[in-house]
Amino acid sequence: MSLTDILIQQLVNGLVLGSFYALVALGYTMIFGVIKLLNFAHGDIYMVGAFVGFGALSLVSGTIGAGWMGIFVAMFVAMIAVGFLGVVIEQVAYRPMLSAPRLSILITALAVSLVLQNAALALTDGQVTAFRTDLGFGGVSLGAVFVNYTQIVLVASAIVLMIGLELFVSRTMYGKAMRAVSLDKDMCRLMGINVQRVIAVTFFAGSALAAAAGVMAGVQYGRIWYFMGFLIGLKAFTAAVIGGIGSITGAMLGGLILGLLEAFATQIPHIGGEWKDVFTFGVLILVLVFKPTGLLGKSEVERM
Amino acid sequence: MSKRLTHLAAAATIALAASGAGHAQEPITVGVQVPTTGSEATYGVDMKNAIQIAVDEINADGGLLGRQVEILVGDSACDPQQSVNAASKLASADVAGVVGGYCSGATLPTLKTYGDANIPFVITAANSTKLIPANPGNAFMINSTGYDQVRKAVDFFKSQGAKTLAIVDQGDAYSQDLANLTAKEWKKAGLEVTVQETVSKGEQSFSSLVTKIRSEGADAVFWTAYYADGGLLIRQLRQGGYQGIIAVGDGSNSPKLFEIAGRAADGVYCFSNPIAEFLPEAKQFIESYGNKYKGRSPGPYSTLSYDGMKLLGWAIEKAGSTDPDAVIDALASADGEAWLTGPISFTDKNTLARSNFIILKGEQGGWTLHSK
Amino acid sequence: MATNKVTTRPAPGAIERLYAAFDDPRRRWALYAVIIALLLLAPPVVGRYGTVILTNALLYVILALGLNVVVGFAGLLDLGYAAFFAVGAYTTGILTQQFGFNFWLTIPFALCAAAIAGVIIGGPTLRLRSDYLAIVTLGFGEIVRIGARNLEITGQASGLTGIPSPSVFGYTLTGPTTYYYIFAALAVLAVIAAQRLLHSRLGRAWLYVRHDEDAAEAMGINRVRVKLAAYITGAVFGAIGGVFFAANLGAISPQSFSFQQSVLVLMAVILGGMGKIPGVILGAFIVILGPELLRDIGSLRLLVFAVILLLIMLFRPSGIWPGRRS
Amino acid sequence: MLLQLDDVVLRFAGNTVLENIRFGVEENSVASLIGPNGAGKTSLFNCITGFYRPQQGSITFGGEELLKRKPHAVTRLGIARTFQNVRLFREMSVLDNVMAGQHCRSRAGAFSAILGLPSQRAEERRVREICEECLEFVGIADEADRIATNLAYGHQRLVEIARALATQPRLLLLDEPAAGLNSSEKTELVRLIRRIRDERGVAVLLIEHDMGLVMEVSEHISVLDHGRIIAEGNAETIQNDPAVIEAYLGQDEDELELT
Repeated sequence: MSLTDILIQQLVNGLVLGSFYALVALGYTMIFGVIKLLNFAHGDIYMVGAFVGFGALSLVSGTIGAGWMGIFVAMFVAMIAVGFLGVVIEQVAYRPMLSAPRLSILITALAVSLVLQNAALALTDGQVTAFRTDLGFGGVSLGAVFVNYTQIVLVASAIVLMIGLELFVSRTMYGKAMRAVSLDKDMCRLMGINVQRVIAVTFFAGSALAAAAGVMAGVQYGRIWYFMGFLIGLKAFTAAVIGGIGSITGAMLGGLILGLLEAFATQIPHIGGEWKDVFTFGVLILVLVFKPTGLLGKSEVERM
Repeated sequence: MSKRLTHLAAAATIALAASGAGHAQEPITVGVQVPTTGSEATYGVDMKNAIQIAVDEINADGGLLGRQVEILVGDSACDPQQSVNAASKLASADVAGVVGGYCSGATLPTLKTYGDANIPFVITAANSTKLIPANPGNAFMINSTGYDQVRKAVDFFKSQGAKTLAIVDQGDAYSQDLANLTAKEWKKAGLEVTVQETVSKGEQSFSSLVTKIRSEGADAVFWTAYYADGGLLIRQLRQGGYQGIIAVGDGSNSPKLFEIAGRAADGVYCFSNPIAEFLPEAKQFIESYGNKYKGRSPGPYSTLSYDGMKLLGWAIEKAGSTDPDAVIDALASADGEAWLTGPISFTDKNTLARSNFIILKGEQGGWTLHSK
Repeated sequence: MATNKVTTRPAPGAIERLYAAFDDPRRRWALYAVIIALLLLAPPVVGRYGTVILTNALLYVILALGLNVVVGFAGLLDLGYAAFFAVGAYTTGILTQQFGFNFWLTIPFALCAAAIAGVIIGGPTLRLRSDYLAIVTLGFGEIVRIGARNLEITGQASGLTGIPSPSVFGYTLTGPTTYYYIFAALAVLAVIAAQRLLHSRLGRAWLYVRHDEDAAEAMGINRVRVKLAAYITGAVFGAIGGVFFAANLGAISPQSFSFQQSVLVLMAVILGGMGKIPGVILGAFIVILGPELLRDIGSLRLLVFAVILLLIMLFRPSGIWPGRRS
Repeated sequence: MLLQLDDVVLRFAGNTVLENIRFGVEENSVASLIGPNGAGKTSLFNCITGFYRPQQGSITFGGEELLKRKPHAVTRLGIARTFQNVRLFREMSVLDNVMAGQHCRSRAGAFSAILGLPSQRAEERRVREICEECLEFVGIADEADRIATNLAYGHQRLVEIARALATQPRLLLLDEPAAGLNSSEKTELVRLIRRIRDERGVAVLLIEHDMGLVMEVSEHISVLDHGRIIAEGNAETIQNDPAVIEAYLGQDEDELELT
């Protein structure tokens, strides 16, 4: 492979990886926007999404097969089901805690994450589950650069979902209310906005996007397991922070940047490979310390 | 009070006498240290089942030293701390010996526990070379060690005409040890390791690694770790357009590899310990296993575990007692004793004196025997 | 918060009565005597296996008390506590095994290394929002684990084996019972240290900062410095645990310092009751003995723990141990 | 002047909250800052105590520049404050609350606490005595062991003042100390403020809406409106200043406490 080929191939790899990160990062950022909570369970929601998608695909594959048709049906089912799961988690675990000390709600979020993770562990006995589809390994070759059809469709779906979210936030009542709630909750209450419902809708949307990403991961990688949400949860959080937490465009941007960073870092001796995760966490810490508002986040009033 | 006790004792004696003289004494307890929970539980349960079959056979033949044998399971969960707990549990139960040991990283700290308690330990799966220097002398490895696998692998890659090699491990004791040793041997042969990488357990995307392997060029890729992520790497190597040889170590010997990798696993080679399906001697074992554990196949380490139990039984009989020192001496004296996996004798480091590795090849969703 | 604490409580249960005994200075000493006696007599009663499990529980008492300084006293969520545990264990492992140090000589080095690690992670990050801090500590924990896995000096994934057993006056310390008593002594020292810290200038400052950072600042308390002190203190507790953990097992590997380990210690702190020393001790015992007792339910046991943790947070966020009555 | 502000400007997101504030408090005096809600009084307090960082100007205290200092450093220099809405440390006793004030006047660290060194024990005793004296001074010594947040509201305010006094300040900033107090408690408060000045030699600067109290206790009054000082002087001057009357008349009825 020539250097250009390598760069283009890694660019493609980074974009694919980045679109996964971006979808999960969106949920982090939206939920953080409305209730200022770092939802530790978000990565596990992604994992649950993958399993629900797997279940749905197994059910429908008998009738419509496990091709793209079946996959999109499964993805839709997973998004709806997991969206509601997100709402349930919000209502049961987070809502009673909103006025509690910050430490309590953070630990609650961690507890939700552990419950989801260990429930999946108990159900699967800790085994990996093969996510089988009818998709082939075919793709497009441009010289030495090779792009899989699956990758193309997945990235396209991710883009469609992100555009959909952007439209939802900028055009619909709920979307506008969501932005208003993230600015000033009390003022929204005074204005007659049903804040609780806006929060619920935000959880639904964020969780549904994570579920979509989970199903895509199953399709792309062919394997799902109970712990799959841990690492991507951390990385998506990193992506959200890079982009500026609370900013939706920032989350997408952060996801892509992180995906590209990781892809190119692999090629650099001593940074890639075994040190890759250290590199990612290092980026996270540096961004938090030197530019906690990220690329597109708004700074809070300077105090102290 | 005492009268009643005498009556009870008398009744018990009669009952025992009726059921045969062999039962007159307390049973011999053998410890089984395997993961029965956690991600490696499948292998662990297979191993435990195989040991149970061996014990059943021993008991049917009248037990050991005229006593029946029973097993006590300690769950190592493939985790160092849990396995030390499990080992202490077995040690405190005064077991005559321990069979098992899966996951080198989790087996390593238990060597000290069994060493301190002076309990004979027959290791039937774990084979990292790091175990060898840590062995206080009471442990015996009946699986070929990493050295043997490395030799097998290097010879194989050379025979396939490979000049450049990419090695990928998963950052655990077993796979990293195997990867480092292979790299060393490969370089010693004057050949080039173009990529050597560690990936995190549970990593999903290997696409940039695949690109790196393709750009650095490698005639063969050797995955030294377990099937769960190995299947993923194989799939993505083929998806990403890699066309060279792919081989995996014994930790990836699982049918699940084919489920995850799909068609991409066809043509993949696997260095494996002797597994039941390719051992003519194991026909009967497979049958008993299938009968006793409905719907399960024996899995990769069960024949070794069966042999491990048989070997311990043989050593106890030879020692004529369960005295640990005598049993350890007897184990060390094994000279070509054979059950399912071939003759067992030990080097002075208590490792198997010969290599037992075979090479399998993936074909249409399953393994076939490529060469012995 | 404070007001609903004093509203009518249910009739005193066992824990309440035990708690009341702790609250009464005269009975407290009797209770301490009973606890020490139980600690001394346990090994012959519970046997070898029981001794090993209890040793483990005592190790967790030390770790949980250390994390409690960070989480319970200072109110900082640390999700990478295992990193400090690792720093202690690896410092001792490397110095004894590769540089031939005497075990006892490694202890000051381990403590310094942990304190430095505490400054490195705490220094730049303690100004951050608490949730950012939590995730940064998680990242830091992973960095330490991955570093240990990749570096030659830490023995990579296999870790370090053959760490020599320490000796005192020519008597080599080996065997489960010896280590049980070592950890029992360390745990008692840790409890005393935690108790003294809580009732000191620094201990009060942690509580002030936890309850109201601004008011604490206004009272002349340098919150960053006080938090850093909490971090370093917690790190030192963790390192002491790690040092003796390494000596006890004789072998350490990155697997022992995973995120799950950090979570387990955190669970001990939260289940028992953040900031309450007897509660944290109880939590440590529950976290270690619970899984042993629940072994029969296999992989469900972690789920049981997770659910209990969630229920505690929702219905009794102050933990099992009762709160202070006014 | 003990405290001197010169040309202080504070802006938040483009809005000017404080504009060219020039203002001073004399040693051993009681001064007041009044003005309608939202005039910027508490912001001014926050600037002095280091919680807000003004964009320009200078604030000196006994000749030391405060502007670049963190709140805790300002307190160490000798400025203590209370909060508009009482901020006591929950779940802690009254004495423990007051002991917060002595933190910056003591030094024992983790090491000496764990070892229980004699120096640390002596320091603990001294801190305790000073804080008990502060409680004695404000008149709630008998409540030292109660949980602070369970006290009557008026007493909670006193705990806050005792806590501030425990920092051994030269200047005490009181943010609406009379809010929520009944008339007899207010009388007590006036006495307490005078005693703080006379017996402890501490200058007091207060923000207060109760004009009666302000006029009674203050030697110097400054009126803040829309971020500017619109009038300064003693009680009489202020009461007759047309700009002040204008500022207050523009307010809601319940703000018309100017008598």
